This record gives sequence, C-alpha cells and structure tokens, in this order.
Amino acid sequence: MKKVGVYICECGPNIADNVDIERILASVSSMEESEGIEIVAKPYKLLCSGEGQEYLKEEIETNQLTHLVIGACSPRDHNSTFINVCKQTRLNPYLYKLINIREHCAWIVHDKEKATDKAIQYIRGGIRRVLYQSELHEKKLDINPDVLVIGGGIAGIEAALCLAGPERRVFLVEKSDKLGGKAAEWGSLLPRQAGGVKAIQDKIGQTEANTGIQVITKTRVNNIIGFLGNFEAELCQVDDPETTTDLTVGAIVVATGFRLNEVSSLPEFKSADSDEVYTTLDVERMLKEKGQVALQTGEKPKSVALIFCAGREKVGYCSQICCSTTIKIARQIKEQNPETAVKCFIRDLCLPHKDDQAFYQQARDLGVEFVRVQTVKSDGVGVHYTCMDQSNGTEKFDMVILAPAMEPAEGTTELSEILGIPLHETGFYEEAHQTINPVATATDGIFVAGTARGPGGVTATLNQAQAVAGKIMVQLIPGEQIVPEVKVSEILEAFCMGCKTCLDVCHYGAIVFDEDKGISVVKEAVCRGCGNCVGSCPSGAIQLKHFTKPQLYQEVIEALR
Amino acid sequence: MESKNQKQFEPRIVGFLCNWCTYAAADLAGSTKIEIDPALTVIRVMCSSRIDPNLVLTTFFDGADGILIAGCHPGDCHYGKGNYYTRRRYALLKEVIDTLKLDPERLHLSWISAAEGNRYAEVVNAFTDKIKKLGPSPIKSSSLF
Amino acid sequence: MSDGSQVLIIGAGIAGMEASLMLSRTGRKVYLIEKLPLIGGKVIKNEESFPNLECSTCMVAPIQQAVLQDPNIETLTLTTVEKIEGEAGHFTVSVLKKARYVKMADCIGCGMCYDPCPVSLDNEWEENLGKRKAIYVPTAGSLPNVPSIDSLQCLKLSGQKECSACVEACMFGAIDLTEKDKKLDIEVGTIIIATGSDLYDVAQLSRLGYGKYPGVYTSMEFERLFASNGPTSGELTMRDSEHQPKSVAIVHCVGREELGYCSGVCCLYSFKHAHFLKHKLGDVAVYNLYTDICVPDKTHQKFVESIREETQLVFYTEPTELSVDKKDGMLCVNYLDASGGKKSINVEMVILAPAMVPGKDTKKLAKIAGIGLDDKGFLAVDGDGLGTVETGKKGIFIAGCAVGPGDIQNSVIQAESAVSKVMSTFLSEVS
Amino acid sequence: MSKSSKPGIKIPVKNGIEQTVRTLLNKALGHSIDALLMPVKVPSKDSYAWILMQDSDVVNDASPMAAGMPVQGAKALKSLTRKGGGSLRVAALMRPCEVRAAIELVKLNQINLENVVLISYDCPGALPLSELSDNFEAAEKKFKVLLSSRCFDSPDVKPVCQFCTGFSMGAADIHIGLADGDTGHLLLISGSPKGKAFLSAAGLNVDEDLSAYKKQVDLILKKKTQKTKEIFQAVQPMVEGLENLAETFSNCIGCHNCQSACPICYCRQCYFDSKESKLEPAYYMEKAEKRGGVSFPHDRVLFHVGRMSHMSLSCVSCGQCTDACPVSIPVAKVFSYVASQTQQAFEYSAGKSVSEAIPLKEFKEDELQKIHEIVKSAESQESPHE
Repeated sequence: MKKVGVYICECGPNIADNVDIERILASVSSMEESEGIEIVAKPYKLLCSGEGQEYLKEEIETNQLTHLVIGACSPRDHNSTFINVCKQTRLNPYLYKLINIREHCAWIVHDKEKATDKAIQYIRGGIRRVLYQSELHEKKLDINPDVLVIGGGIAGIEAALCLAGPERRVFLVEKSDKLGGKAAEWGSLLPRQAGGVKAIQDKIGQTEANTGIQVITKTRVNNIIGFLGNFEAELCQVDDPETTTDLTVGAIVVATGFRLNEVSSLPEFKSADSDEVYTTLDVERMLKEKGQVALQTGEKPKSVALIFCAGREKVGYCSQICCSTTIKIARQIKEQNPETAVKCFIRDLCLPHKDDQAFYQQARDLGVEFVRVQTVKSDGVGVHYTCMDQSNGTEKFDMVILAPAMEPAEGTTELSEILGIPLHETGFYEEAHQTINPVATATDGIFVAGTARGPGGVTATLNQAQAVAGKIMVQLIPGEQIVPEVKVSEILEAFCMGCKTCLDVCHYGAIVFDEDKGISVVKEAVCRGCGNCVGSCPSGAIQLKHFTKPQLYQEVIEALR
Repeated sequence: MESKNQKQFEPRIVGFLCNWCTYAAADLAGSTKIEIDPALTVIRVMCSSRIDPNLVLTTFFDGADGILIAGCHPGDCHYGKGNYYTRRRYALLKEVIDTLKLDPERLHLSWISAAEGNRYAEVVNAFTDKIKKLGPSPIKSSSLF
Repeated sequence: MSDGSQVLIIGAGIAGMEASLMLSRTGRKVYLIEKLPLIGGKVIKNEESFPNLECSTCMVAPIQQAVLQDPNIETLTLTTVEKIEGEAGHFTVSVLKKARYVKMADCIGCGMCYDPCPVSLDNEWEENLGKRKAIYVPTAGSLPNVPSIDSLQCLKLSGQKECSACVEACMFGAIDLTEKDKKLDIEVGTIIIATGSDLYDVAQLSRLGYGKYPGVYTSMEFERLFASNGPTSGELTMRDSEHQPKSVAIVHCVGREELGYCSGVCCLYSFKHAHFLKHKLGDVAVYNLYTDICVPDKTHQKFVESIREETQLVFYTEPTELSVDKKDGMLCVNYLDASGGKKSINVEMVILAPAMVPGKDTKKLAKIAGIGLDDKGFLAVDGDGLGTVETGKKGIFIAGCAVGPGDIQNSVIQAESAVSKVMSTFLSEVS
Repeated sequence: MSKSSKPGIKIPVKNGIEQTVRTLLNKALGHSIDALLMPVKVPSKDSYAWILMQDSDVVNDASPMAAGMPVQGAKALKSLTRKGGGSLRVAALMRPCEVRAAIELVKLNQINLENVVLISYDCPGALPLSELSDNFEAAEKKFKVLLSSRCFDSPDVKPVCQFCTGFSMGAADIHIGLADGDTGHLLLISGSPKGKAFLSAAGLNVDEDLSAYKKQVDLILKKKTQKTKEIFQAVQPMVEGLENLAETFSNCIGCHNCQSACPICYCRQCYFDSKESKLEPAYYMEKAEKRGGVSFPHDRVLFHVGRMSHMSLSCVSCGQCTDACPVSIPVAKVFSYVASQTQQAFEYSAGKSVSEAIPLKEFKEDELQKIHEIVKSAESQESPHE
C-alpha cells in the first residue's frame, strides 16, 4: 500500500498566517479514499531548519513512507535541502516533491480563503504527481584522467604543461613537425611581455622534456567518439592518413590557433608588382632573421606606411591585437632608423590592455605619425586614403606593411565536424556560453583555448589554456568517479521510428542513432535533461525522467479541478 | 445570466514555466508580495522546449480556460537554443488553433526573465483578466469532449 | 587544521563564485568572503549583459544559489581580510566578520522586518536612486536572501534612541541586536583574490557637470535605472522629474585620458545603453560620443553593427576639452570634432561611461597580502610579462578585474585559470 | 522550369498510354534498373496492390496508372527502403501526391531514395475507393478515358483530387507529361540528373522545349487553384469554432483508419491509441459529473486536432484518409485546408523538395516576429499602465 507523507511548513507566519493549514490537511486526508492510498498529513513550524530536517527523517522512517510531499517554499530555495534529507533515509529522493505554496499562494494571493483553496489544489496535484514518480538512481562512472590536446602552439603547450602530472598523461597532437605555433615565429613580443620570447622557448623545451606529455607531431585527429571522462580518439599521420593510432582520454582540448587573413585577395590592397608590400607576420619573421627591417635591396626604407585593420570589414570583427603589435613594429622601425618616416593609417585604435595606451603614446613621442582614416586603399607602395574630415590623400612609400585580420586556422571546419561542436559565424569555435562558460564547448569534456576560439594575444591565450586546465582538473580527478545527471531523456524503443528529429534539435549532441536498431539512443552522460527532444519527437517516443507526461498531466488534472 | 456567470467564473489557467527564467520570476514576484490572481496554476518544467504540443492540446481539451507557456527570452535559454524551438512549436499550435478558431486567445506565449518579477505578475494578471472577459471554455460544458 | 587543501577566495563576484564552485567539486573546503551583505558582484547590477543581451540574473542566480547551497563552500558575507600570515600551504588569514544582526540560520527572508523600520535612506547599491531601510537587503532577489542591519543608521545600534521595531516584526527571533563583530582566523593553503574593480569617480571632472546637473548619469546609475528589478522597476524616468528623456548623449572614454588607459568594455556597454534607450523609449535621439570604438572580440563588432541604426555616432578629439553645461533647460555637450572644430549637442540626459579603476581597498589588501601593485594601482601579476594570475607570492593568485579592466568572460577565464594554479600548487605539495 | 533545367522528349503513344509506359520501363529493366515498383491488379481483379517486379511478363500485367490507390505508394516504398537503400536499383511509378509523401518520409528518415528512380505523371486524379469496390471494371474504364482524353477536371475523381494543385510535375526524377493535350505522344521530362541518366540509358536524349506544355499545365493549375479557393471557403464553416468542429467529426467512430491510411502518420503506435492517452475511470466519472456526460471515444475531436498539429506540416493532400473513413467524414478536405494554413505559416510546402527541412527540425534566431507581435500586442492590451 502506498503511504504518502504530506508535510506543510508553516514557514513561521509566512505560510501559517496566509493559508489555513488545518483545512489543507483535512482536504488532503480525504484523498486516502479516492486514491486508495494511506496519507500522513502534518504541519511543522519550519521544515528547512535543522530540527525540521531531523523531524522529517524521523517521520519518513517511523511511518515507513513510500512517497513524500512537502508544502513549503520554492524548490529553488530548499529542494536540495529536502533531497539531502531523503538521501539520509530509505526513501528515494525522486519519490519526493516540493510544492511551492509560499511564493505561489501565501505570498501572492492576499485573500486567505482563496490562498488556501489554491494551496489545496497545488498539494493535491503534488500528491497525484508523486504517485506517478519513480525511483531514479545515480550512476557512478569511472573516468580516464588523460587529456588529448589538439594543436602544439602556445595554447596547447600551456594546457599540456598545466595538466601533465604523475597521475595524468597528456597527448599533444601537432600537425606540423614542430611545436610553438605562430608565437614562435614572432621576432619579439610587446614590452610588457618582456621575457616573452624566451619564456615561450622555455615552455617548448619543458614540454619536450616532460615525461607526462607525449608529443605527437605530423599528426591530426581523424575521429572522436565518447563523452566526458571516456573519449576514444583516432589519430592519423598527416602525410599518410592510412597510418592511424587510437587513444583513450577523458577530455579534449582544441587549440588549433589562427591564420592571417589573405590580404592579397582583398581588392583594396593590390600589392601590384611591388615586392615591398609586407604583412605584419612577414616583418616579424624578417626581424627574427635579419634583426632589422630592410628593403629587398638591403637598404633601409626612407618611408614606411603601416595600414591597420586590413581586411577587418571582410571578416566582420576586430582582431584585438593588431593595433598594439603593429604599433610595436612601427616603433622598432623608428628606433632602428630615426630618419625613416613611419606613418600609421589607423581606424579606431583598439588598445584594451591597460598598458597599451602608454605604449602608443610613446610611439607618438618617438615621432611615429598616426593618421586616422575612414577608408584606405593601397596600390603597391602607393597609399590612397580619406580622413575623418573627408579630406583625401595619396602618398608613395618605400615600404607598405599591412596588418591583416586573424582568421581560424585551416582545417578548423573539418575538425569541428569531427568533434561535433559548433562554430561561431565568424568561423572560430563557439563557447558553451560566451560569457559565463567561455572555454567549454557545447560538448562536455571538449574545451577550446587560444585563438581557435577568437582573436587574442599571447597573455589571453595562456590564460585560456590555464582555464581549460582548471576546468579539466576539477572535473577529472584521477581515481575518482563522476555522477552524471539522472533526470535525463530516455527513448521508448517501442515508439521510436528513427526519424532523427531529436538528433537535429539536441544542442548537446546527447542523442545518437543506432543504425542496427534504426532508433535514437540517449547518451545519458551527455544529456542535460532540458527535454527539448521530448517536445520535438513526433512519435512521443522520448520521455524526460522525472518530467514525464503522466507526471506533468497529474498536475494538469488538479489544476483544472 | 451571462453576466451572473462571469461574476462567479473563476478561470482555470495552466502555466507551463521554465525553471530558469520564468519560474524564477514567479519566485521574485512572490518574495515581493505582489498580488497575483490565483486562477493560474504553475507547472514547472526545466525548459519551455519540454512542452510537447500534445500536452498543451490535452490540457486545452480537458477544459483549461487558458494556457500560458513562458520561458527565457530568445537567446537567453539556459540550454542554448531550446526556446527557439518552443517558439516554432507554439507557432504551429497557434496556427492550428487559429485556423479552427478555437478561441486562440486562450493560448498565450510569453518570455519573462528571472529579473522580471513585476512583469510576471502583470502578464499573469492581465492574461487572467482577458480569460475572465472571454468566459469559461465552452469545452467544459460540452459532453462532446 | 589546514592540510593545505583549503582555499580562501576574497570577493564573491562572478570570478570568486566560479572559482569557489570549481574548487568545491574537488572536495576542497572553500572559504568565500565578501565585504557586502550579498554575493554576485557587479554582474547582477546589469539587466542584460553584452554582447548577447542576456538577462544577467538568469545567468548568475543559478550560480549564486549553487554557491550558497554548496556544502564545501563557507560563504562569509560582510567580511574583510585583516591579516595574512604564513606561506603557501599554511596561510593563516585573520578576517573581520561584521555583525549582520540577523541570524542566517533563523531568517527565512520573508521581509516582514523592512516596513516597520523607521529609518529610510538612499540605497547605495542602487546607486542612490532608490531608498532602503536600516534593516534591508540591497535589492529584491538578493542572495543570501537575509537582511542585514546598517549599524550606523539603525536608531538603536547607533545609539540615537530605543527602537526594536524589526525585532518585534520578526516571527523567527532571527534578529539579534546584541551580535558583535567577530575576528576569525582561517587556515588555508592557497588564496585567490577576486575583489574586482570600481568605476572612475566622474565627479572629479567638474567640467562634466556630474552632481551639478541631475540629468547627468553614470553608466552604472543608468544600468540600475533600466533594470526591471531596480528602483524604478525599469521606468526610464529622470532623476529630477517624472518624464522620460527625448534625447540622450552617451559619452565614452570618460577618464581614459586622465588615467592613461582604455578599459576595453565601455564602448560595448555604451552601445548596449543606446540600444536599451531606443528599445524602451522608441522616440528618443541617442548620440554615442567616442574617441575610439574598441570592440575586441569576435562578436562585438557585429553587435555594434546590429544597433548601428539606433544611435548617431559622434567622433570627438581632445577628451579633456569635452564638457557639459546647461543652456535654456537643455544639457549641452561641448566637444571638438575631427578637425578640432568646436561642436555641441543639446540633450536632456547625459550618460558618462567611466573607466574601470582599482577597487578602493585594493592598496590595503595588497599590503596585507604582501603583493605588489602595478603603475595603475591594480594588483600586479608576476612572471616574465606572460604571467596571468600568479602574484609575487607563492600560493596567492588574482582573478577578475582586480588584475585590470575586463569583461565578465575575462573574469571567468581568469578564475578558472587561478583554479588550475591552486590545483597544481596543491599537487606539487603532495608529490 | 527553364528549358535547361527540365528538358523533355516526346515519344509516340502505342496501344495506349499504359502500354507505352510499360514498354519504356521494360526496356530499362535489367539495364539501368533492376526492379520496378508499380500497382498491379490483384488476382480477384477488384483492386490494386504494389508489386516489386523484375520479370517483364509481370510488368506487362501491371497497371502503371491505376484508377485508384488502395495503398499510398509512399507506404509501399517505405516498406521497401525502411532499412536503407539496398543495392537494387528500383524505379517506382507513382502519382505526384505519392511522390510528395515519399519526399516527406525521406526527411523523416523513413524512406531511402539512394537507389530509387521516382517516376510520376500528370495525374487526372484517383477514383474514390468506393467506386473501385462497387464496380471495378467500370471504374477502370472510366479512368482510362480520363487518361487518354487527358481530362484533368473530372467531377468523378476523389474530392481532394478535384482541387489538387500538385497534380503535375514535382520532385520526381522523371515525369510523364500528359497535360499538353497531344494525345499522340507522351512527354518525358527529366527532373534530376538521375532521371536524365535513366532516359539516356533508354536511348532518349531530352531536349524538348517545355514552354508549350508549361502553358497548358498553368491553365489547368489556374482552374484548380480557383477550385481550391472555393472548396476551402466551403470547408471553413465546417471547422471554425468548437461546435462546428465537433459537428464535423461527431460521427467519428474512433477507428483511426484515417491515421492508418495516412502515409505521413508513420508512427508505429499512435499516441492516441496508447495506454498513456487513456485516463483513470475516476477521471471520466468526474468529467461526466461536471459536464453532464462524457462521450466516447473520449478524444474524438482531440485526436483529429492532435493529428493536425502532428502531421499537417507534412500533409500532401492525397486523400487517403477520406477513402479510409467508414463514416464518410470529409477528413481530407479538412486536413488539406488546415495543412495549407500551417504550411503557409512556415512558408513550407510538403513534398516539394528533399532540401527543404521540415520546419520543426530547425529555427532561425530572428524569425516569427508574428509570434512576438501576438505576445507583445496581447501584453500591451493586457497591461494598459502608462
């Protein structure tokens, strides 16, 4: 025989004064007959209090309750409190229901009679519902603490260094033949990144030396299956796709970086037949090799134009670091040959770091000229521009340096499909939540760091790599298990026709298709329990545990009484 | 007679609220003690996209005088994109109900964020008033359904 | 006794909360201390956050709830750090826990005690646009949802006269006017400082007329004015009148010149404000006066373009020349245009977007923690210029705007980054 | 359809249209295709069944253009390809509405067209099943006349067929044009590379200019569109408002034949037949008490409205539901009308093309402003403050 305990919290005066608890209890007890159940209905002064919780435990055990309904406050306040109470008893916490008669009755219905009627309606609905609820049991899953890092640039290196440890191996996969990525090509970093270049070289060294990190170069990812704690990855060699290796890891870090927008493809910047048109990266390389900026002839340029925001319109976003890095180049040229005329054609200066503006000011003091333009075109070494006040100008320079926008690295789209995680419209990876979950992706256990998730500088990249490491360290603790959400969707095989609608609507890729059975299957460890698939299923073949249609319908029935 | 009925008429309205935004707004409204008409009964779901058309129609044909579906503002969904799907499913349902002229006003979709306690009260009260003007759902008095 | 695994987190804003929740997942004991009576930080002051105009409460409330309900996290509100001794693995932190005069365990947040309180004063959390009592929660929906008593304003506590209105109103005996401030010593292995930042005090620039003309607002004041849970329930009625502005000038980069840096977020929220105004008032002329449009993220430029039609962009030079005065009832914003020509715009409302500056207690805290400040007065990070969250002192890390201006995303990333450092510190301890 | 995109070819009619088609298909059998799916008279000679045939003798017995459709072709094709494309190359000859249904089922992963060539024809409409069962021979004769005389406005065909605007070329790979009135010829049109390949394999190089044919089709279309208007106007009063809706379905016996016959209702078990949809007796009692009575089937109207919300977006107006209804409720007219509304709302046209996703499978962030207006306007009236 089902035995439902119904406990109404007086919440001090908050509920007691505004609804007639006695009447509620009386009405509830009358359900014994109609529903053919036993009911224990009692009031209590404050159930969320320590004594209150003890009292509940006592009641559950002594009365051997099979179900529990609590009439009190919002589940957002104390649902977890009472779930914990249940967990300390024999009662499965999913056979309990908290009814919010405070926010929904006592506090908003100012006529006591009506408030009481309403409360009765809610409580009865709760009793009906709870009778339709079923036990759910949390599963514990073993996890693999190891991590696969895709991309051997500084983002990947930093993540690997943070993560590798006695109990956690890191597989660092790089498609080229060496580590370091773009940053290693830089001649120098911003002065605030004083020891930057050396620091990066050191990190590369540490990575290669670290026994916890297995560096796998000239290799890319072929396929990924699994979920947080248990991924299987298939790698293959870049020049020989047939040669594959399999890995099992608990998490994946995407750190595939960026490339510079192909400015030569832009109509407004014809390099013509001039060989004196460079990108900022060309110049960085030049500085790294020759240690100075020179023309093809080897002579020093008498005049240099630096064009900011090249291709920004095309990509539709600001690349954040071009301003400061380009100013840095301008300064280097000026410092090396003070007599060279250095002119920067700028749009809006983007100097979001607290040190950038001073750096810019110093450039001015050095004699670097800044011209704010609305539009600027270049034709070989000829520059045509329109200023803010609509005045036009045309000048010839010995050298023109373009600061191109950052774009996602080649292969980003392919990889995103392999990983099954969405890209932002700009082609960079999309975060799980741009503001409050910025290094995670829609798929639990797959993270993204560095310029793969958007334009940014070295510091930001390192920060994100460390953030990813942090996320992984707290989620995959060596030797510990994880407990996935239990209120997840489940497929009713008898009803599923395999139309795949649910696969299309699931934001988390939590539903896969079983080709043999021809039906959908929920990856319970991935499902977040929103129920979107339930709403989408034309065949009513999916139900969300603890929010099943019969359960909700019981509430409806009482609501319409 | 008509008016007499309306005086005594206490509508039965079902409100399917998403846990993260609108249910939170209801809590906020509660804690600020705004008076809200008791006609609406709140049914909490994790996401408005859980609401399948069938559940809504069943509720409707069981004689609900009004049905409110409310969730996060588009773009705010706790689960990414859920409420965009809610919007499409509602659009379909609405179209059917409109076409059949089954008092479309009885079915209402609203976006109410967790911060909009006052607006929650406004929407619920206003919707209730509207239903009161409409009168009881004819379904309730017909043995055909 | 500390085994080195305990963590102290100073500041319960988005960064502090994120770090706390992450570390608690590892079973660590976390002490989260906050000087205000509520947690959530600055984010919850925004109705909607850029660039996706998401409801901030909807984003953060679940996080606040989770923090307060987490058995591993001990949240100490109204608490500040007095002393930090020892080193990584064995810090002893003395904190001062101000009396709340309301017992957390007994109060259920029904709010019955507010009305009886005879004291009414400006609510600083609402940027003084609203009123509060001496016993109060800063805003509806505050978490923890437990009031505190302002001992300086409370008639009894300030010794002005006998009063026990709140005590009588409380059915739970939750109010204890005899409660005393407490000093606590906390043993922790590592510390994360996430004390956030303040906004530049625009009153310092008298030329901008803030404080002189009621029509001049700071962007934070505007946020609260717009907020549906704010003092006006989101009605954009002007401070000094019942009516809504027909024309608004939003001035970017306030204090940038004086402080010598760009805060990187003001442009975005200023455009957001332009959008709010158009959205809510419709018939209103909005001007955004900027020196540089700084939108450093893949989504930001798109956002600005999306609201491009809703405002008129005005480029101004020589920020120090920009001034606000009043001519025949209208506020008049005077500025220099691209070619240095004097121009002015007449509006009813001016919103000043101030730079982000170090929190006022930053200096004190740096001293206590024994870590350095940078030339701007923010907490200094350590390490080859590629440092992110490490300080000069092992075991102490910084996250969020205490390091420098940044947006929510940035704060969260730094918090997560700091967590990885805490974890590794601890790892190296055991191994 | 421009000349290049849908070129055609004329072939002379020998011994009737059906024989011409059979000969054509027989040529392809064993070469460009391995099997044919077509209607064939059942042994008792009073109905048709879908037969998958590889033998040319069977092909010669087939009725490519059957007088009626006891089973919707898409259902047959579904049974054939539910488990995947298979290695056999099949050509299926169907009415345009059957092709549309097939396309919808492809989107719902119920049909796989990988190795299927869809062949359709300008459809004069199908005769009601009742006529076939009453007097099959007469019915067949009648239909043959419609075919050979290329008649597209017969009052004898099923009600939905009379105002069917999808009677002509749709998403089929090959379409047999009859509407141009040139009774001496068939116009073969290739609607896809697949179709083109099929024809050229049969030694037919398509390059016929279709403009003349198109004109004819458009003329018929105009008439049918006009007819649709009239019918829908007549349907409205039958469905608008609870009373009328209840009235229209009042003699529904809840057999759910309409749903079983519907090619789009592909669910293994309809929700409305499931235990879940039934209530505890106590609840019926309570209802009876409140309403003075509860009629059974309890979900008589709900069932139909439920189906509308379930399948109307994919409804292809084939009229099988009406054929299947034992109490002659004009189900098809009603659903066709509702479907026209819901599909319009999403600017969607069922069965038009595989590339058009079913509206409930996707969304756009910035869309359905109408919905927002509904919300806003409703709320603005609701909250009149200020």
